[in-house]
Amino acid sequence: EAATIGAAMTLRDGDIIVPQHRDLGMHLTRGGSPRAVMCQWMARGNSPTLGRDGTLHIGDMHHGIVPSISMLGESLPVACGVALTMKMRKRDTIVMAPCGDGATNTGPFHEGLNFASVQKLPIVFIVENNGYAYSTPTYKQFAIENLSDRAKAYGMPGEHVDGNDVLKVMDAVERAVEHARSGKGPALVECKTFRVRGHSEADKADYVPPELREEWLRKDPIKRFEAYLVEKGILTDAVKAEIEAKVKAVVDDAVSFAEQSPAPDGATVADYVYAPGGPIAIIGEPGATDPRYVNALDTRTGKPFNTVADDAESITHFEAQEVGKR
Amino acid sequence: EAATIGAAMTLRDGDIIVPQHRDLGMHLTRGGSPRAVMCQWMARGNSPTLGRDGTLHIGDMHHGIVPSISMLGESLPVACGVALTMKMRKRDTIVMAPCGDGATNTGPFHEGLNFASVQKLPIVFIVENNGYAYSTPTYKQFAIENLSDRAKAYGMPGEHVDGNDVLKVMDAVERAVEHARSGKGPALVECKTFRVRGHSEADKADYVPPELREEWLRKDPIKRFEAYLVEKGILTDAVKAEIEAKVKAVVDDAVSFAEQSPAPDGATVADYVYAPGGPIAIIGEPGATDPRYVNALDTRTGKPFNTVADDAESITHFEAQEVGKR
Amino acid sequence: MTAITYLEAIGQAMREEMRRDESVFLLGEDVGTYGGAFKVNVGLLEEFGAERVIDTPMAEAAIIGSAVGAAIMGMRPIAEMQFIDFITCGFDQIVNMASKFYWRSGIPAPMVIRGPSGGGVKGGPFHSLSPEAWFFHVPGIKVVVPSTAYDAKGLLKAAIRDNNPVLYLEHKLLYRMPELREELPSEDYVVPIGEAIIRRPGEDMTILTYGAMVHQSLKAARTLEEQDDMSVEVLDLRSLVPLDREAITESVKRTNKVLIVHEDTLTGGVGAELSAILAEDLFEYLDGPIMRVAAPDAPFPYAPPLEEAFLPNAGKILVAARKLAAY
Amino acid sequence: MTAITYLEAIGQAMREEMRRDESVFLLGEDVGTYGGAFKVNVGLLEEFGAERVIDTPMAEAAIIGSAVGAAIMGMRPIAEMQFIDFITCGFDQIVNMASKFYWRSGIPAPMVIRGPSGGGVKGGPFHSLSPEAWFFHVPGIKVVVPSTAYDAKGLLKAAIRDNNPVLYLEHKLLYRMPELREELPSEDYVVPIGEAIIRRPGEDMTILTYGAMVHQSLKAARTLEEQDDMSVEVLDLRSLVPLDREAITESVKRTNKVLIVHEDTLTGGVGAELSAILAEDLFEYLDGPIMRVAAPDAPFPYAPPLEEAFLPNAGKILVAARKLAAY
Ligand SMILES: Cc1ncc(C[n+]2csc(CCOP(=O)(O)OP(=O)(O)O)c2C)c(N)n1
Ligand SMILES: Cc1ncc(C[n+]2csc(CCOP(=O)(O)OP(=O)(O)O)c2C)c(N)n1
Ligand SMILES: [Mg+2]
Ligand SMILES: [Mg+2]
Repeated sequence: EAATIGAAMTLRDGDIIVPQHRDLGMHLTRGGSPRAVMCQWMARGNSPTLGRDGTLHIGDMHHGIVPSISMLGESLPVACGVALTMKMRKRDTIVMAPCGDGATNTGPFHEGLNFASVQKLPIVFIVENNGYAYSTPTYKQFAIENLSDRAKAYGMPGEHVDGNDVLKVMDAVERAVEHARSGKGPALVECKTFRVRGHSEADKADYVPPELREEWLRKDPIKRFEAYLVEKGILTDAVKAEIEAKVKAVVDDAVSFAEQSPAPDGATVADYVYAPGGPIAIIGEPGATDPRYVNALDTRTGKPFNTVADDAESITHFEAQEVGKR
Repeated sequence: EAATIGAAMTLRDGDIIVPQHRDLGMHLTRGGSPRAVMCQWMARGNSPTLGRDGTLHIGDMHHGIVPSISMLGESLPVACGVALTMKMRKRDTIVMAPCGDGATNTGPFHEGLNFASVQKLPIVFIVENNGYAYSTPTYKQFAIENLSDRAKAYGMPGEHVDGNDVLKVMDAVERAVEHARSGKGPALVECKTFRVRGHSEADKADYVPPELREEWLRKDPIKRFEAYLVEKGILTDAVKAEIEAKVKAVVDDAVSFAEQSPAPDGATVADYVYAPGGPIAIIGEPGATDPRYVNALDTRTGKPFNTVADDAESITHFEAQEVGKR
Repeated sequence: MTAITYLEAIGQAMREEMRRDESVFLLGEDVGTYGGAFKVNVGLLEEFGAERVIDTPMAEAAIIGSAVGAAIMGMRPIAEMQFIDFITCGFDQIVNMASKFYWRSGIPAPMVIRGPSGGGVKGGPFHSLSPEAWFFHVPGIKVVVPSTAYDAKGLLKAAIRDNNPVLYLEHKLLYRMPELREELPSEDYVVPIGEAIIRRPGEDMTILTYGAMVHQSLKAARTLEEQDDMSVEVLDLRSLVPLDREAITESVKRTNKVLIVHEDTLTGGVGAELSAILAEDLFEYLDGPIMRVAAPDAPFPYAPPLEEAFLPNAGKILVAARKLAAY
Repeated sequence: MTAITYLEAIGQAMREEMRRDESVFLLGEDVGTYGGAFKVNVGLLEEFGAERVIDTPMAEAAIIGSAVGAAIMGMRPIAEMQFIDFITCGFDQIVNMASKFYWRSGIPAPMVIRGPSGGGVKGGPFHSLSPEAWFFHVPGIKVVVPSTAYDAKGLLKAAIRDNNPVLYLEHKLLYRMPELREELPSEDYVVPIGEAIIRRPGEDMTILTYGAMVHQSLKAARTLEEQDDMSVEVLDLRSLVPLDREAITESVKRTNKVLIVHEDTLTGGVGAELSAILAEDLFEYLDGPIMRVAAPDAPFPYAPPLEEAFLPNAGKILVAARKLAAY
């Protein structure tokens, strides 16, 4: 959590994230809608994928979130294309593209980072090294100590940081963001963390040595940040209770909203395979949401994209900002 | 020439090469048949590919040459599989896998080198950095000075060397070979050279700055080695004339042999798509060439594989050894 | 001896082949310690060690490419795709490296690429693939699709012993299906690649199918017998490359009506070729149009109502069969 | 105004679209300084600069993936494969990323993937690919195949303006063919994707074909008229996805005999689907088997006698057409 949220906290409006399957925190920090997430998980007809997919592969370009696919690593070249567009349009915005330790071993990781570096693209690559790719420990995945060293193969700055310390993460990622935003090209930050639970709900993760898990549980990023806030006198029991109440409210709202949402209609199974014709807006330019553009609204539904929190749930947005200020 | 031949000179019987499109020298140094090469280029029915291919994509496993394909980079994972077999069979042989500067930007390069390193495979990767990938100069391909630095991303030793100095190449590659043979895993050597002619015969290479070409022409590896041999008193005019005569004889023999060889029979166009059934030998084990094995002979023809020089042309073999001794 | 599942049959085949032949080994993501995403390989690491049961990095081109390299050395690697969907990440190694190797060099590449394919388990767009059509169109690779525990074991053994690249498509929906539990012969056996089998003899119509759809077709055939007293023959192709043309021809010459059923999407699917073969070779024997039941031309959807609408099933087969019968 | 080649028509289409719409750009290996392996892009770098004509490293997944990323931002990238054969190295980006993007997110991915395809120029096994069948089977991507200079320009413009991923297959054998030189309209035009065209009207038989085989089919049709006084209709599909079913149906209903011709290998090729569609929808209209002329099921060979034997041509079409006519 510290890694993905800490990294996201460093971004501005106009920046775009290309989150992967572990980046729920990044989604929410950037304004992702808890209702959309719940509808997606429950495969409702009103989910961002209209029930076509059931995982965190959601997002929309107007709100700076690129929906990913299951093939890990493949999102990195896509992030390059997004950043290439920013570069062509002379923007000062950047792209943040996280991936796991496992994904750093894929061909597209290499092709993407190299292309980004040659083209001096404004991208910050975040490597969330959580010790495992599914059941595979890092020593079976690569023969180096720090994945941040992979940046050297592309001539981009790379550093690694304690991924369970949200402040350290923000600090390191801010340097990378600064580098990317100033036109110097991409930068990479490896956040060292750990997957304390199974890869998926089905996975008991009995391949993880208990003492190793214990050790990392002690480094729990949330507890640590909480302790810090308490020590600094920012987080009082009252504030904590308030926050927890808010979060609970948000989650409850999302769950009940999703539960009340309809399942998709089987009759639409062959629909939405091809996009309709018409003018396309360049995302982020003035007037890009003018309905005359085919990509202004979700043309599958004729409604606005619904991956980002609206007023009804804006509490999370506020939430994120709160945390942000501290 | 210095890079590919110098590298090949460091190998022993049982070692296997995975040459690419620039490695004619490596083929010949390892005993590749000039006649086979000529028949291949002229697409004769008796060429190693039976006229199926017309490029240097030839070889056979019994003689330690893996035929490659046009998709550059893809041979590197294949080299891993060859080395993996050597490791499983507890051999002290190694694989030598060259590739160009362009190929280092492909996904398979990354996946292959990383896998080789994790598995501690006995492979020496040779990067022939000749300044260009077709018309694309290195600065449009990657943002680093030395491709040898890419070894760091995999935790394998990497060094770079003047690729136009055959002795320096042999020296550096010998270290890498030593490393790989001793079970310490793969190593990489970048040979810096230059493609003084076009990418292919069709390419005038007018995109290369004349002065750059001039500069490299002055570094001609053959002239330099020749000068060295002369200085050392090894290469007298007599010896040189003798060698040139031999080489000419070999080439003339190959050309006329190929010219007299028949074109493939169009009626066989749908043949050889699937291998017949039967026992398969593990290449390099005693008795592996026993005809009862499906891979002992070229089952397409029922004859031995013909990619390596036979007595009729063994002169080249001898040639290579000659050079080798010096 | 107890009845085992389709999944256990696959594991058995690998274990027995690895015992029989030291050149056989397994590599892929999480195949060892974890035993594979569906635990197909449980016990193999313990019995054969990390040298022959290799946990690889997440890198399909490296997995398939290494398998090719070992295969041309005379080994018999089994490359596992964690889900067959990820085969698209190693596509070039299959179509340009493995499939053309023997043809261009005379060097055989005996290897198996296998992994969980197919839908019906809420896998969504990236974990439900039926990839056969792409490779059906690639000369040089064989493609087999077992529909029973007996075939799962017999075809995998045949694939491992074959001297060519073989794509072995196991259907994840069948992995633990109780109805598919079977007592398998205690002695060694293979199911020869290239032989279809009549799962249910019939006179009035032939259903050409394979994989999980064999069971849906049989279900439909039973209903047609009971309710329409029609006698429908169900031919399980088992092997798509090579195709058992004799078996197909023999059956269609008898029944004169053909319904083709597959789970993969319709356009450009394997069914198209089956239909084309019949429309060219058996034109005189056809008493009706050649009909196809397949998934619609869309990506594979996740939500149950969509997956239900997407996948062919006995009900949809029934409708098509009745239409064809009425012709 | 002068008659231009098929190759020049492609270059013109890109130039005009890049002038018309600043969101259009080109990326690929050696596309700029060198102008592409066949010099298709000559002059584009000079006119539009290195930001819109991007020489990339040798990395197909990066090229196609970057195109996807730019496309979802609202740009209209043209990703060039130096030879279409290398598309296999970026396969996953096409089938899982580009093709499913709109379907799963509502975000269009307007992009073109193009490159030299096809054989007949001694390209050998890795520089002669006809890749259409794989993508024909992938919902979400369109596939077009121009056979004339007019269509080369009009279809590329339509592809660039389309809001979906479009695979544009240019045939390298046609690039500089003198017979294909054509004077093109000076005003802007497109050839709408999804419309087939009758290249030669006829009554006795329909030849369904596309790409370079259109010209071989026309040649055969002329011979059949002269020597057999048969009137053969040649329908150039031009667009494989979407397919112009009306045009196909209309023609076959008139001629009642169908010969399908393509350069790609037979089994699982596009021709199989065409045949299957007819065998299902137009069964009553068929007066003979549906025949196919295509390459044999083998990799593409290099040596001239083999390439000659491998590729379909007017002679082979003639033999099949006569057989069908005699039916
Ligand atoms: C290209 C590809 N191959 C295989 C998989 C199957 N798979 C899903 S998650 C996973 C492990 C990913 O590890 P990592 O990148 O470290 O991410 P983490 O889950 O640890 O956050 C694998 C192998 C995949 N998603 N994509
Ligand atoms: C995967 C792949 N993409 C594109 C090509 C087309 N191509 C042939 S050679 C070449 C340049 C190769 O450069 P490099 O690797 O440096 O080798 P060199 O020719 O310079 O020795 C390219 C792009 C290819 N062969 N393989
Ligand atoms: Mg991980
Ligand atoms: Mg080079």
